[in-house]
Amino acid sequence: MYGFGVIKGMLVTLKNFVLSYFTKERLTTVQYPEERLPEKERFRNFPFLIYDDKPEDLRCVSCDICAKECPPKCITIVRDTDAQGKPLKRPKVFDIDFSICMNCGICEEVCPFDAIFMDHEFELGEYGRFEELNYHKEDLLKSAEYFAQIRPTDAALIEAKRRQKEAKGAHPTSPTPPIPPPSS
Amino acid sequence: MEYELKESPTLDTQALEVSLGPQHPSTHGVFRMNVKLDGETIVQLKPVMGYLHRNHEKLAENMSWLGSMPYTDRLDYICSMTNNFAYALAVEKLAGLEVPERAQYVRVIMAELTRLVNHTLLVGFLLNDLGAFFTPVLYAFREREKILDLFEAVAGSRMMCNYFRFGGVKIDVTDDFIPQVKQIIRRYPKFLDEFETLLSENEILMARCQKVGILPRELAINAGVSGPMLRASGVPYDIRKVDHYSIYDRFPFRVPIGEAGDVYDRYYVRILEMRESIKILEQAVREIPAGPTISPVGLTGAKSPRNFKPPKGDAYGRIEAPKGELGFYVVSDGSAKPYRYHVRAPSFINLTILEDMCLGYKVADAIIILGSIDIVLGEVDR
Amino acid sequence: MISIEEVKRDIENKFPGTVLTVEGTSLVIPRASWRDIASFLKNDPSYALDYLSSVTGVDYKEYFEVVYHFFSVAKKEGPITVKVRTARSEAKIPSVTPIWRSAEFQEREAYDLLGIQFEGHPDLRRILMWEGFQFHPLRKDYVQENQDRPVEQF
Amino acid sequence: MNQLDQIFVTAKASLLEAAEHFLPDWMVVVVSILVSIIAIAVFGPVTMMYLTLLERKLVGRIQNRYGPNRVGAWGLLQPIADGVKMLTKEDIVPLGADRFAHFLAPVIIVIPALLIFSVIPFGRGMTAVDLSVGVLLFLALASTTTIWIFVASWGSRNKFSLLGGMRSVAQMISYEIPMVLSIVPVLLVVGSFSTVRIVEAQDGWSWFVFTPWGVLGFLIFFLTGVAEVNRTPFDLPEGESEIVAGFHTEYSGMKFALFYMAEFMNTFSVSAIVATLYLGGWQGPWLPSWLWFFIKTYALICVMMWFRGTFPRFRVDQLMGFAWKFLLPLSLVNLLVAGLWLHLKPPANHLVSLAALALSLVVLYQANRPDIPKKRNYRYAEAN
Repeated sequence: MYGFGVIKGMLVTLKNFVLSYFTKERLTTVQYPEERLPEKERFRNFPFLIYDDKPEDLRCVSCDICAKECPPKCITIVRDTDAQGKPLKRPKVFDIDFSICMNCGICEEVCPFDAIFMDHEFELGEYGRFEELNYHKEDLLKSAEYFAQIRPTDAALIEAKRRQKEAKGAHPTSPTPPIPPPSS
Repeated sequence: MEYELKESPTLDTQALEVSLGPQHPSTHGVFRMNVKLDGETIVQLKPVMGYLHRNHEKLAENMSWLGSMPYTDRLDYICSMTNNFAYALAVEKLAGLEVPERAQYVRVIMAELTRLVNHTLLVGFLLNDLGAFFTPVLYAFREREKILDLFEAVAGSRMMCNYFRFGGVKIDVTDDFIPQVKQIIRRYPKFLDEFETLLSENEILMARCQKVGILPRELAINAGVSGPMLRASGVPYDIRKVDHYSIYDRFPFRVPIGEAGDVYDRYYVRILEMRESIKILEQAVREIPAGPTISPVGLTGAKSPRNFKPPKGDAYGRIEAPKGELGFYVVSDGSAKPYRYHVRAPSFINLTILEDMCLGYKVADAIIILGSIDIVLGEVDR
Repeated sequence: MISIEEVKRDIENKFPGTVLTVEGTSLVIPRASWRDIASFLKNDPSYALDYLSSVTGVDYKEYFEVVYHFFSVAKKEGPITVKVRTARSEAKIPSVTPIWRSAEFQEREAYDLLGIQFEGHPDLRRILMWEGFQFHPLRKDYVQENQDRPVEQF
Repeated sequence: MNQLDQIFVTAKASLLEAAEHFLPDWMVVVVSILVSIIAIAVFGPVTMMYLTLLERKLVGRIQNRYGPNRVGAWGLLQPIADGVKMLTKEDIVPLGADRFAHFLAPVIIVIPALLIFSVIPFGRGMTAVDLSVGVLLFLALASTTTIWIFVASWGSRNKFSLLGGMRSVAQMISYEIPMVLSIVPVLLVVGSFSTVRIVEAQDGWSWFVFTPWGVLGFLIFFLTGVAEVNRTPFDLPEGESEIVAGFHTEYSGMKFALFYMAEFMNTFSVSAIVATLYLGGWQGPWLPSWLWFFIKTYALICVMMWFRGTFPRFRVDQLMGFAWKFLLPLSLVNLLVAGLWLHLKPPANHLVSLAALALSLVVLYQANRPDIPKKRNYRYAEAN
């Protein structure tokens, strides 16, 4: 019968109209600043640098792997030197340009020292596009406790791995995790 | 196909040239159609693209093999999982990597969930092009949200998943993943029924979509049209069935085909495909084994991409992406960077016959024909 | 599924004088006879390669290579990979757009990004880059901005 | 009860009575006119503002959203915020536009929309002007909107606008005819063009919608009315997915708001006229008459919004086909049915007119059959 399909369609919208007052299933909008969705543990946004006890003790040894692997090349690392000009195993500059970063998580994946991880923080609005979004080492530092808090499962795994490594590290035979040779 | 501008003996008339796009509500992005109109009838249509071009292929030549993976997410940004899938498949072919059983199942589940996402959204957007005031789109979004939540829980991101790795997937699925997929499987048919009651038999939709934008079978094959569009023209060609890639030969699903090859067929074939996808999901969830999700050889690609150097040669990997045949042609010269990396983008090639389908129809029809092709400009322009 | 060697033998029987080579799983066809072989591959019932999936060009520094991936929808077979080579200085290849419509945009793309001229293409214009763009970005000698530049230079 | 019913009338009367003490007689007449004008001129835009809110809320719920709920409680201040935004926005006139026409169209398009309010009987004794040709005035004013839409589209010098304007003219002219024809049975039965007389004729429960010709007339008039005010599924002149925004593509700020205002006021007045002609206007038991009127009118408006939340848009040729091939013959048949109903004695008149109606519906359905889309069956490829 002509016209019947139209009426059936109207009944569907009427059903949705009525049910949107009664079921959360249909009314899926979340009133954002007041209500928030639960955070997923694996959610990744921008990277941060992790330190163990105090902010000077960065896990990062400035091996430059993440900077090389970063697809949009948003990481800049400059190795620190001591007074004699001997390179040290810590970064002097560690910049991540959040305006370029595309949250792919490859830096976290390739880091052999478990020093860089993806954050859950996403409210990062700024009024400028350039220097405001270029995060420096000091802005990126976060503690290991924070990491354990946002990602308990991963943190436990990594902690176990590190402890195992430390135990092995007591033996002089096992070297530090190998740095893959950079290819041209 | 040609359309003759009717000459009036008494009136001096002129075809009206309209540029639909690049800023137009219904071109699904920055796509432009230069249209010549006789009244409201289309006499000529020239697609213009490239506004979103970023030379994806050149970018890939400058980074490691894995480095392109997050960029494939941004090709067809609605179905990033299948884009990952096609790229991983091509590189696995090139490097001869084996994928563990569990990873295969996870891949299939992800690909089919992506198909659900894409087709639901497409139907919503098509209805928007038809002039419905966002209602179908928002119903589609409501359901898509559930699947995106799942992607976020597993891969860490809702749309830019970057989840597949050469020889497996990035990380095993979470513990509550399978129950949640089961919930979606339970929920989705109900939603589809409701969606169909709203749309499929609606006389306005039927009148608008039937006998519009007819694509004959031979032309469809010749023009390299793929995916649901090809099947709507009556060609039973599904790469999942033909190539048996991954583990698709284990799933007895059916391939719906249309007869008229018009917009309505394209719409309905997609609805039926979703129902088949749900069947695949049901079986995959039932059969998924335990085990590793990435092969130990593949781990070099994931853990230290600079050490991942596929042997010299080339490979073409293609999958049945929701939009059609998504192929990656990769050439390796034995180094850590691809020598050549080419994307055979389905929505780009499906656009080839846009003009043929639109000639002689009205402006409003051109819009829905474009909508039924299902293009995403990220993939067209690359 | 026909092996690539058989295809080679068949074509060489059909077109005496043409010399084909097999490289891996692909067939290298000389440029001069490509148009004839293409229509043979499409129309011959034993191949019926009615579906041209992908056309793309590769810059091998000494020469350009255009790679075609053929499938047969009718017989559900494929792929047959065909490569046609051309000199870099005068990059010209017969167009297959009159035989397979699907090549239309892909050949335009190859022309745009690699600068390969497809002879007999009905509408060979730039497609992705803008009109008036001078270069062909996928060529290996295309000068691009430094990828590994430090952040300060932005 | 009666007091409540006449509350607005008595308010005006007492105001005039107070004015009589210190104003000359002719001034009292002017004041009386001014009161009506001001009431309508304030009522129109306020209705429009809150109709936008109502629409957004309703469609929002249909689409499983909340709708506006940030400005004020339940978003009640949203229309005011929108108004402020519209007023402070930059007014952009395209370079090649006909500046005069571009300015004139949105200004004038509001006037007929407001004028229609003068003949609407809002309640018992609550008609601003009881014209003897009230319905005719409504028809005349409603169709002048087309001219200004076309002026706007021509003056904008934009191809999308032009297409929208042409669609609008074609659509309005086509739908005007079944619209007028669907009113004729009412006039036939009542014997007057006056809206007040028409309402009075539907005393008690004898609303015209309960007669055989009334049902059909109501449906035709309502559908053509929806088309007349460019609402979904007949919103081709501004079809945003095809021609960007149709005739108001090039308008911004307050000019755009004026178009919007005209559209919503027309929506209100068309619903009001439908309610007046077929649903008994302010007639109804228990509640005050003006409340009944608003209930009926808003119910019809809500149905229009429900349409908007559900339907896709027609195509140009289908739209025309619907008007000429279906609505026009049907409204002519309806005229005959109304004549039969009026001429014969009850109960024979109900039976005969119903039979005539059913017969003509069947004939029309059969005649339109080739154009009716069919459901399809789909098959699956064999497994391989």
